[in-house]
Amino acid sequence: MLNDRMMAPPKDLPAIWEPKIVAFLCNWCSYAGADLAGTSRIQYPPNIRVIRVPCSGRVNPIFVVEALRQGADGVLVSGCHPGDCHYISGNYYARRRFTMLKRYLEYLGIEPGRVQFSWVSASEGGRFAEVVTKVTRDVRALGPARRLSINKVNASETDQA
Amino acid sequence: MSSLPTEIQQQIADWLSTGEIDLFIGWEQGSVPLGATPAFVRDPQDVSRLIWDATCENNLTAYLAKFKGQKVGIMVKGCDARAIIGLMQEGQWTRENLRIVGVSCPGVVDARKVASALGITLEELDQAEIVDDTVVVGDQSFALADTIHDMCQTCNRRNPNIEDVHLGETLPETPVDDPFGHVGEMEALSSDERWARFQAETSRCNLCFACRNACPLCYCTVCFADRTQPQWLTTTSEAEDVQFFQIMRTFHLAGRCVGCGACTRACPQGVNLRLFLDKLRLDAQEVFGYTAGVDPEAQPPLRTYRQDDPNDTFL
Amino acid sequence: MSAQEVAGMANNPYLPMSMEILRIEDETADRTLKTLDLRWIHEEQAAAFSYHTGQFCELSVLGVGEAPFGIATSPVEEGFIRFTINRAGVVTQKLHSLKAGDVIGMRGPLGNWYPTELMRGKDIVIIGGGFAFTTLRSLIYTLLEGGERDAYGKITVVYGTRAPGLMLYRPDLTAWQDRSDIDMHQTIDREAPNWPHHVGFVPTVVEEVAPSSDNSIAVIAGPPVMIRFTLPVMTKLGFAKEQIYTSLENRMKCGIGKCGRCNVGNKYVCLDGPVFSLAELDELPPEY
Amino acid sequence: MKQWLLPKSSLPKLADTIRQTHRLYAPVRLPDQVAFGEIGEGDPFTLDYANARTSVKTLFFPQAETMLRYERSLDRYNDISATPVDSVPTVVLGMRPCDARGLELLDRVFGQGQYHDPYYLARRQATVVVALACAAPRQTCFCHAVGGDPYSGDGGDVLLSESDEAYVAVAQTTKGQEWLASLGLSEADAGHLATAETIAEAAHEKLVKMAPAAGLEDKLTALFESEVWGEIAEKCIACGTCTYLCPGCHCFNIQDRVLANGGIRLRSWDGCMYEGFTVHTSGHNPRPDQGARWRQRVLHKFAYLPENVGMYGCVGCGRCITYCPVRLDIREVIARLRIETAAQLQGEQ
Repeated sequence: MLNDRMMAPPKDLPAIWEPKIVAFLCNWCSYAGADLAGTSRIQYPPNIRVIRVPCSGRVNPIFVVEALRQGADGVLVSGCHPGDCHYISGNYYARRRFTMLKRYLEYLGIEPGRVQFSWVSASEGGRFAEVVTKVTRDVRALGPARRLSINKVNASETDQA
Repeated sequence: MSSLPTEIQQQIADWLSTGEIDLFIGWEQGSVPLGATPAFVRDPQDVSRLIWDATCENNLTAYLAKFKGQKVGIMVKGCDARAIIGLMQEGQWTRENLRIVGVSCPGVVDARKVASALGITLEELDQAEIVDDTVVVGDQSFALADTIHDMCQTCNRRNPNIEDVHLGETLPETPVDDPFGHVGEMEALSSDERWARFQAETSRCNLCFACRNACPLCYCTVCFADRTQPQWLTTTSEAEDVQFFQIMRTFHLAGRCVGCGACTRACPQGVNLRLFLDKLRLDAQEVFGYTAGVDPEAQPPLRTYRQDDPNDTFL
Repeated sequence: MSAQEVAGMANNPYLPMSMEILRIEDETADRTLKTLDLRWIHEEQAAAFSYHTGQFCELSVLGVGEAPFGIATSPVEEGFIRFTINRAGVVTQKLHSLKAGDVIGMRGPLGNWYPTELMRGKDIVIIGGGFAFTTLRSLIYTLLEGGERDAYGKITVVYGTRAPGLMLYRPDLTAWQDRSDIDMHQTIDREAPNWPHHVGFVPTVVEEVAPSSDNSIAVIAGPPVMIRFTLPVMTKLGFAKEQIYTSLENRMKCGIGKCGRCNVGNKYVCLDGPVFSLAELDELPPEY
Repeated sequence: MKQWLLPKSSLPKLADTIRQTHRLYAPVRLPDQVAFGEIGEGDPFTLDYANARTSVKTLFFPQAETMLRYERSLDRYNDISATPVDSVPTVVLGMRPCDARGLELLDRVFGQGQYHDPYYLARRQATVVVALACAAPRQTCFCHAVGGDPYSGDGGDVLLSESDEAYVAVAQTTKGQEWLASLGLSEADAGHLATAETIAEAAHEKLVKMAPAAGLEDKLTALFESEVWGEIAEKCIACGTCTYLCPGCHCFNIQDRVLANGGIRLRSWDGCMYEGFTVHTSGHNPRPDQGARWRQRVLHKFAYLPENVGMYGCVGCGRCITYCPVRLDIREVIARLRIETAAQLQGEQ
């Protein structure tokens, strides 16, 4: 293992594991939905790290796998509901792509729930909070991600028994 | 080893001498047991070098990317022909620029299986030859059908579906009970077991890229694995890098892989890549009703969409 | 860091020294080049570091990688070391984003150097183009300020860029322009307002200036196209291949002749170069 | 030099003895290959094999290793530090003479000249290399054409030669001599020596005839501009398997990897078959096509290394022949180049 000495937990990280979830949100719907959730003061778990993308169709499957590789415990990709894409068809392509990807990753042994996809519109602040709550709950239940990660840092010592 | 029939030799020589093609890609006798080697013929006189037998395993269509813009003649087995259709679908080649000699293939021999049957390694297999339907090694012989590659044993498209001339007899297409049986077996495992299987299989990979380079549909000018800005991959043989590469390369073939098995045969470490790629082929069929390498006019599933596509992946 | 550890590092040629950025500034008007002045963090390493004009170092940004750069300072300038960096790839992009006080890694000095011993008693012609002027600055500075100006004959410099704003080290150029012990010629490709110097391509200006090849050594560094058109001029002026030196570049990793990628024939640019005479290059295949 | 006798039946006991003081690597038969593995108590290993698929160089120069590491903290900069070298006393038992000669080459590349590679040399210096002569050279073996021999002890500290139910062990270096003397073996008798001699003669008989490469090194560079390289490389798919399996290939890449609380600088094998190996940031590539890359592969092995370190970069193990996905045979390349160089010389005269 090239990284072995790096796997000791860093001193400045909390001892209790909290899932880290990377969320790719489309600019026009899901990101605005997240915004609305915030301005409406709807509570949702603080475990997501948002990456704003122009469209769910912009999300290359490599982004999802790379997030896991870099140590994310879960990945969420969210875009406009089918039919509502700002670019007419981006989310339709995304739907096919991620249908294939999710099945494939699960086939290879990535736990179901680690990688999730959703449609959230700009007006669905409440729904956004529900999605994040569900994804966080699922990922928390799965525990720290070990598979594919080059950063098993927070997965080793601080693993919840 | 068997030279091509005179009429086929003549046809290829004619194509070359009339300038209908710039070169012909076929197979010739190689220097190791049970291994034909690709041959590039430009002089009509050299067509006698060309052979066809169960040792001609390479999918020659992988070379087409090198000759874009030229007129090329090529020999294809049933599986290789599907790759040509894939390349045509994706606008890489047009039919006019190709002259295709199709050959019906009962399966190509797996030298490792022969070695394994003898209880030795590939290095130790000093000589072996194919005589009719048997592989003969010294005083031992094996039925050819038992020593062909796994992917050939589940092949249900032995005859090329695109060709100009056909070599030899057309074989009956025998329906295979369960061509995706190996995928089904893996699907039946638990998530942890599947991960263990994936890990075990990829642990042998040393990231030489033979799979990618042998694949006719892996024609990206710069592969993501070779990119430096951003550099996705550190090119080591460590599990994290190998798994990342294998997932991304195979997934780039989602809905595009024609199942020729060239990657699996090319792998010097014997990684069963087919176990992964066939899942993608199965899903393309199950979810989108699509089989790659069949209809030159069809759109690969990830290049198109329907408004009523299944939505169950999304919350 | 103990003295023992410092000694240990000397045995590991892959281990960079830690260097603090003293100054980082745009060098040219188009902002594609930045100049970095670096200072050693560990005194022992500063003391142990000695180099020749024309050598290079591998600069590294942890987490990004390493790349080779010619040293723009002269060994006679003490306390710091200077590099000018063209923004091109991942490492250079990251280097451009750094600020004073940041710490980077440095390995070196690496490679061979300009033949200053051979230059003694001879006239010296220095021809540069674009941002390849870095090690030439080091060479000129060494010749002028090394305390041995009298050891060398006439020094002629022709330096050209596309436009005035692309000239490197303008304060140095101005100072040299006014000196009597160096014949300085700056040129730009096309007319520009308030430009008091030559206008025209480097080969043309070299032909005009016509430095004598008699008992001379020439050093040429610049873009391949400039070198290609300057060489015939040099031949016309009577320079033999043994009198002309240049500095090569190839993709490098280790910088110490082990990793096997920067070779030109059987010579490694990092180890046997980067400085080659034209006579030496004539013996090697065109693999750069 | 003393000649010791090592009965085959005593190998497991020998392994136990070695493991008292050394880490032990030996060939292990896996389902589809033989590979060198670390031998623990009672672990099976074999000396009855053709060759390992992966060259033994991997034990000294692994495909990927961490050279440097740094740790990140939020408030201060930390120096990057070198990974400690691996100098665990080790015995590698039973590598073939071709692989041992590969180590000899790596010794010269990594150990000669102004700079030394600490990672390789530490492992090398801590290791006793016990080479095993080839009593049964294979169809793809051509060590005899590139300056080697199935009974060569180059690069090894000890050479074992087959003598029916035993091996005759002869030290090749002082290190090997001391190690052998410490094992408490008896000296080989005349009978065993005679048997070993007979087997060695038979082994040499088995070698596939091939003209030696000798002499090629001086003529190859003249072919630099030849079109032959493009023709040779036509079927090459640029996978680099040949370079990864080669005992003599030693080119490497250096890459950085960022981790959550620090990072590492690692080195990993690289190869001249890859387009990215030499490409400049500007996009310019001094070796723009596969022909140029094959030229580098051949010239590096058969012209540059002989000139720079005094031996070929090819040890004739035949791995690149066995595992090339398109069966591009280096022996045929050498034969072709011999013809080309002869033609070139004739053309000049």
